[in-house]
Amino acid sequence: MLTLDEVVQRLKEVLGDNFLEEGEFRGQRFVILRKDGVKEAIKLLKDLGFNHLQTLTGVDYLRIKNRKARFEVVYQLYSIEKRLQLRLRVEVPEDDPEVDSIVDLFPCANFLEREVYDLLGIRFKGHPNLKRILLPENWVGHPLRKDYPLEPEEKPLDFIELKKLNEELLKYGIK
Amino acid sequence: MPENRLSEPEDPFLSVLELQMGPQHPSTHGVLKLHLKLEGERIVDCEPIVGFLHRGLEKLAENFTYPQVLPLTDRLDYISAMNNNTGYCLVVERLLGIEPPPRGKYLRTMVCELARIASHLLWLATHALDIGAMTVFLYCFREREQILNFFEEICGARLTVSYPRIGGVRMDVEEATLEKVYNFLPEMERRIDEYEGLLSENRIWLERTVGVGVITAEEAIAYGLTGPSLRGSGVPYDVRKHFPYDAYPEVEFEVPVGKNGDTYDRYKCRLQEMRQSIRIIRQCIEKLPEGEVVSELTPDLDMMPGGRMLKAEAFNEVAFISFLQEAKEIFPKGELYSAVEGAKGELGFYLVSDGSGRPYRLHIRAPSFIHISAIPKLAKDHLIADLVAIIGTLDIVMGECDR
Amino acid sequence: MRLSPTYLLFKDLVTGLLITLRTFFRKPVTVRYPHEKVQVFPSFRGRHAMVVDPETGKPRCVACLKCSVVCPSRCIKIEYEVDEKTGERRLREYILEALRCVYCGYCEEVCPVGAIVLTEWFEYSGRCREDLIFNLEKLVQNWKEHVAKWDKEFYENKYWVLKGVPLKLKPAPRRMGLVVKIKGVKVDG
Amino acid sequence: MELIWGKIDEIINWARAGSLWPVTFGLACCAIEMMAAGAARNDLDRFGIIFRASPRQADVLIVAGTLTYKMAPILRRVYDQMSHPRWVVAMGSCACSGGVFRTYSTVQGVDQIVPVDIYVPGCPPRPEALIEGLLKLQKVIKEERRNWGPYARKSLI
Repeated sequence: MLTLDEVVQRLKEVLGDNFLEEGEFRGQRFVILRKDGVKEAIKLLKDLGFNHLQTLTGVDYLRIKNRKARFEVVYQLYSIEKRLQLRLRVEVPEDDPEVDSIVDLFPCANFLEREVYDLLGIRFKGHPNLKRILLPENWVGHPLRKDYPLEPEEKPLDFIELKKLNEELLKYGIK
Repeated sequence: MPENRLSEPEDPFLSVLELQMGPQHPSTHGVLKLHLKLEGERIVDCEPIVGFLHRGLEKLAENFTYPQVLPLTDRLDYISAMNNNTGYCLVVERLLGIEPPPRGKYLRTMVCELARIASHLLWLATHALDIGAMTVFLYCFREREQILNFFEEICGARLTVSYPRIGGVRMDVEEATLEKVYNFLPEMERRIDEYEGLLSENRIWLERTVGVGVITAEEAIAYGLTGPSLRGSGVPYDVRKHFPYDAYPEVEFEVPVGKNGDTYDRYKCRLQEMRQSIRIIRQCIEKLPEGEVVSELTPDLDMMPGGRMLKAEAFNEVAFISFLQEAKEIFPKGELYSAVEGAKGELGFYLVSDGSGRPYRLHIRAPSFIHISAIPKLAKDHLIADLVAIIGTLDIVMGECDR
Repeated sequence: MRLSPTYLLFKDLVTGLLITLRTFFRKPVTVRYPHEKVQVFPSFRGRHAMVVDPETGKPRCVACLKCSVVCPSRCIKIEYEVDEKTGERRLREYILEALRCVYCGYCEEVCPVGAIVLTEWFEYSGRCREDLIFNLEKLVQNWKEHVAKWDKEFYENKYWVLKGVPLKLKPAPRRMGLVVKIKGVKVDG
Repeated sequence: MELIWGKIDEIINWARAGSLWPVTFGLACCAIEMMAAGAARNDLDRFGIIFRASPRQADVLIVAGTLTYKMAPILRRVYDQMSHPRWVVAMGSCACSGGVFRTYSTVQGVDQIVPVDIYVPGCPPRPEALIEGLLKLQKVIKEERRNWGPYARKSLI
């Protein structure tokens, strides 16, 4: 029977330099990796039986002091048969926000990676269709970054056009 | 061959036709848009386009205190708001180390299961309506109204309940209401029999659902399906069993699984799940312990978000200077993931706390979002008419998908 | 399957038709609103109202701004003045944008004196936005309209004194319970 | 002359108010309550209000739910497709004013892009509240004068 300790040990052996840290918070184990080792690590974990990608997301650590990398991509993996849960946190620096895509391993990562790209601006290398998913394609900026305001002053251009059209029509009493 | 014809007209059955379905379409269950590539009626390729209901909920949550985020989670999967609330409460409880009192746990389990029944009823109603059974739509809404009436009696709202609270539930339920719910259960069981009588053997229903949208167990896991959509393929993965929360470890229930992984099996699974929910509610009411419903450690609704300035919406300049406190860590730092079995599937919350009273980052793992990414796989080589059944069988809610 | 006796004898269709036939003879569930009164349960979160003290006839609000702070949609704006001698706050204006409100009930739950309530009224659609921005006067009017239809002697909101919640979590004035006497007090409106 | 116009107005308005066909523009939570309003318990058919899926055959646009910037052009397109006369009901807080979602992607009220006749508050409103709003709309229609075409209102009065 595989235990979580063994899994983390295996990861450490295989990844070498790319393995940074391991830890636990509230009973949930996590490991922190360098971004070069993502694909290798997830491939290994998938072979070990972690077949369910619970979630994939990104975090912007702009406001937290004493951090080397600004972004972080989080992979939450679970093994349905062995009931083991492990979280991979991958550090992504601001100047080169690009991580290897894992769509070929987990097809469900397709939309999740697009979402991270859309909202945080982290690119995924090898993604088949990396474009905006939640926001319109002509949107400027990445809203979940901490330096993006909650309510920006400027509105999208096509919306301003619609608003003008509506006001003009109402002026002539056309409903 | 006459000379004046320049070229043969293209065979319409060989050329690929592109079709935009939605976002304003009656059978896409909200504002889902599908970019279809068709060969005649057959779907060659399909690309779902989502985001028409993206409201910036995750960004908004970063600007709210922990209790204030709770009403936002109602608007995720608005059909079973109780499950969303519970999921959010659980993640904050785990962060703060609060344990709800037993009565609170049981009440939460009870309302969650009621919400699950309501959600499955709505799913059955719309799914049947899409396929062509109008009667089931009317019948399902009849029972759903009764459940919503219970919600209204318990907490004063029908859909967006905000009833669970960090560390328990908001208030106690009257004895009379509990009795009403208890008396409703046998009736509900009879009604489920009725739906099965109308649909399970109906030849039209069978022809529209059996063998449509088949997905094997391995593929279903790889595509991230959870909840009844996964269990229809025969994988008994249920968050209530794998990561037990609230009163679920103390009640008995089974996880129904299907065999073939087609639309009909998922339909069967959901109906069985409704019966199991009734079983859970019955046990909850029978075993309901006495006592308080919310933990003493729960944060106040008007808690200070420590460290950051809070702007009271007042005209006066003097408004609450006392709110501006020094940066202070009132909560533990860290990040954690916790999931509940929502009506649609695994509803996960990934919370990053920086020690202040607001979530630093709240990511919601929405089952609908991931289910939609599996539509191209399910819909391939089916007809357009079957696409309606496939969208219906995944039970998607756009509010949750786009957040 | 197509040659099975149940298929040939239309058993599946007959079962379904029998179920619909049975429902045909049941009592209809349709509530004939607006001719029939709809049963709205107590503490339904509907139209907002400002509770008026029956003795003094003044709004109960003490301008503590708790509701304004706790409101997730930030729809409450309060204007007040401070009495220079006593330091007491006096309410000048209370603006509630009902169109922004999400009816979560947080305001009535945190209010220490039970001033703002969500009443059981739900029929108040308007023709323009201004119809649904309630100021103090309108909120008091809402309360009077609500009280005029109230048939019990006391008004008590479920959210004022939450049942089953530990004493520690309740604000001090509400530990004893809050009720408003209605009957026997002259109500105009 | 005024009397005849008045009579004609009355007949036309009576006919219009008696058969309001709303197009279902369900966006979010309110769409569920809109469906509930059309279902067994609060039967909307009693008032001659029958949901149509196509905007070409509809008179009323019920905007039920949050409108985002991505969806706004589509709402306008659906509205433009409707034939005259047409009315708009904004249902729920999000449609009326953006509600709790004061964010980068939410339109703060549909009245910025289409003219709204009735605002139904609530989050979401009860089905009865929607019915009340629609009944109020019927009253509004009955009060209309010389609304016979898209440009009639300006040219005749």
